[in-house]
Amino acid sequence: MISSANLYALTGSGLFSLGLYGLIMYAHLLRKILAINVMGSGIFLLLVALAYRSPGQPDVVPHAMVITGIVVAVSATALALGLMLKLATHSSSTQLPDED
Amino acid sequence: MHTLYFAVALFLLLNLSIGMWRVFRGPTDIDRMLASQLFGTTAVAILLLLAASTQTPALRDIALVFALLAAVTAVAFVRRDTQARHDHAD
Amino acid sequence: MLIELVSGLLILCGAVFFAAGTVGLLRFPDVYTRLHALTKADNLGLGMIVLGLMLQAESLAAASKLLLIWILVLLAGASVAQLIARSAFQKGIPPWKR
Amino acid sequence: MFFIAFGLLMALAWVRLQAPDVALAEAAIGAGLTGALLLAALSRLNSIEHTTAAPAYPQKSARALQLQSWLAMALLLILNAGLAYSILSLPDTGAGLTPLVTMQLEHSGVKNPVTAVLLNYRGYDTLLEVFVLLLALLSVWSMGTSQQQPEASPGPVLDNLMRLLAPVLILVAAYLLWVGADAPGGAFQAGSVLAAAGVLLLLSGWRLPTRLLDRPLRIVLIAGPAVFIATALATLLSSGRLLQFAPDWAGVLILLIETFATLSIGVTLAALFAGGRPHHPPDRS
Repeated sequence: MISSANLYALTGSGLFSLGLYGLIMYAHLLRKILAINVMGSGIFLLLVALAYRSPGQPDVVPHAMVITGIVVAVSATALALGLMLKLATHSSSTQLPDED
Repeated sequence: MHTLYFAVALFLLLNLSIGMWRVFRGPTDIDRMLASQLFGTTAVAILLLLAASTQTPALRDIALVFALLAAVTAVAFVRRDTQARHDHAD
Repeated sequence: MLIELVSGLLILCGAVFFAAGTVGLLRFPDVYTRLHALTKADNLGLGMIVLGLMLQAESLAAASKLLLIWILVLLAGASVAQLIARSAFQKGIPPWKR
Repeated sequence: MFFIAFGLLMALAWVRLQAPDVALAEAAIGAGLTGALLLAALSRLNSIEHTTAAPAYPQKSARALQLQSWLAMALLLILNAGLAYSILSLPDTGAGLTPLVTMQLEHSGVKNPVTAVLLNYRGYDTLLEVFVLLLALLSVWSMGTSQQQPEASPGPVLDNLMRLLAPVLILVAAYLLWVGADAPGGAFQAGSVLAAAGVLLLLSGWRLPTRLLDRPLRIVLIAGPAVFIATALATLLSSGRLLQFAPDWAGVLILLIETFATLSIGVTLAALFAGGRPHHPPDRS
């Protein structure tokens, strides 16, 4: 009924939701950055799992996309961490102020 | 033979999920780091077993990268501590 | 046939060491003893599995790559274990006493 | 606190083993670089928090927080149910582009289909991505210089480990680059392993000699994108299409691009880890 590819795909969507929950609920920016990473992993897993369904060899185009995605994700993470540190030095806080 | 490889790989995977408990519990960061070191080694073993069982030698390269990168993370962890202490001393 | 038997046995022994390492990680009382349990899994567990797989490897190159991985893990594991223990000790985590 | 997610990332890497190329990239980045990046950020954050007192934000009441959490969970469950439904209602087998890729593989100059897609069929994607990396580094650099922390001495054990591991890492990076033509590997994987070597060196207190900091570093950083663009222009002039390789030349050109891209990716990622523009000698007063 549920093939293994679908199981991985469902795990991917679960991870995505988990990451989104973390992104919404945690105030600490480091945790938010982590949550975005988890969301990204979920999407990658979903893509690769869907590529796995094609007959014979898995589809390689999504694989290539995911590889570029991983590298972009790590550079974005580095940038986000840099911004967070800058915020922390200037406002000595690791949270974004609430909008009123 | 291939079934044995697969079974052992599965067993190691089970091992790993039990080890998650230590990551969860702590009590210190060092304990968590230890657990993830064990994960790294276990992952290497699993990859090597899978490489033999599914006959995909490329997995050995991944195991190689894993073995090297686990050390880099551990060094990052240890240096973090020494640096933080250094800042305190100032 | 004999080679298959030996390699199977080695792999099973390796798995036992990994299990022992995990049990030690869960049951031992402090960082240092857990570290001790861990390195056994690193060195012997992986070592035995690598040996077992080497006996079955399809070529000399594959076998030497396996050996290389093991040696790297040994060296890195030993250094990292020392570094972690030193950092724990300097942090002031006392060794467990009965 | 975040080691839970960190261990999860590691586990993910080999859950995906149906895709050895992806697993390789994830092993290098997920297991090594991201962890090191987060740890470094945490350490800098700690030293900032020790020097200044954090302003108090009005705390929400526990009750409001709980309500918010339930609401978020409910909404996400609905979202997830929708996602699950759409996944399960997809046809069991998708045709995908595999037949197309394999059909053209002999003209692509490489034997590994993933490398063929990355560098030949969709080369412009990869070209732009190399620029994304450069852009990230420029943004980080524009936020100021890296703090020159007084380094604690690495000690004999770490020093030896670094001396042993860094050359091996560089060697493995070269191997991955070479093997990328017909087995899993390639510029991104090799670049991240190279970056790991750089991170290890930085962690052990090694610094680039100051005379290399300025122009030589920048030249290496842009070498990859520059060679890529030069090849793209050359193909544009010779065949009229951007990055349209002639089959005879494809293998050589791809290796050329990948070599320089590996160097640039590795150095860019390591520089991202260092965080902040390097100090110029006159700035130090």
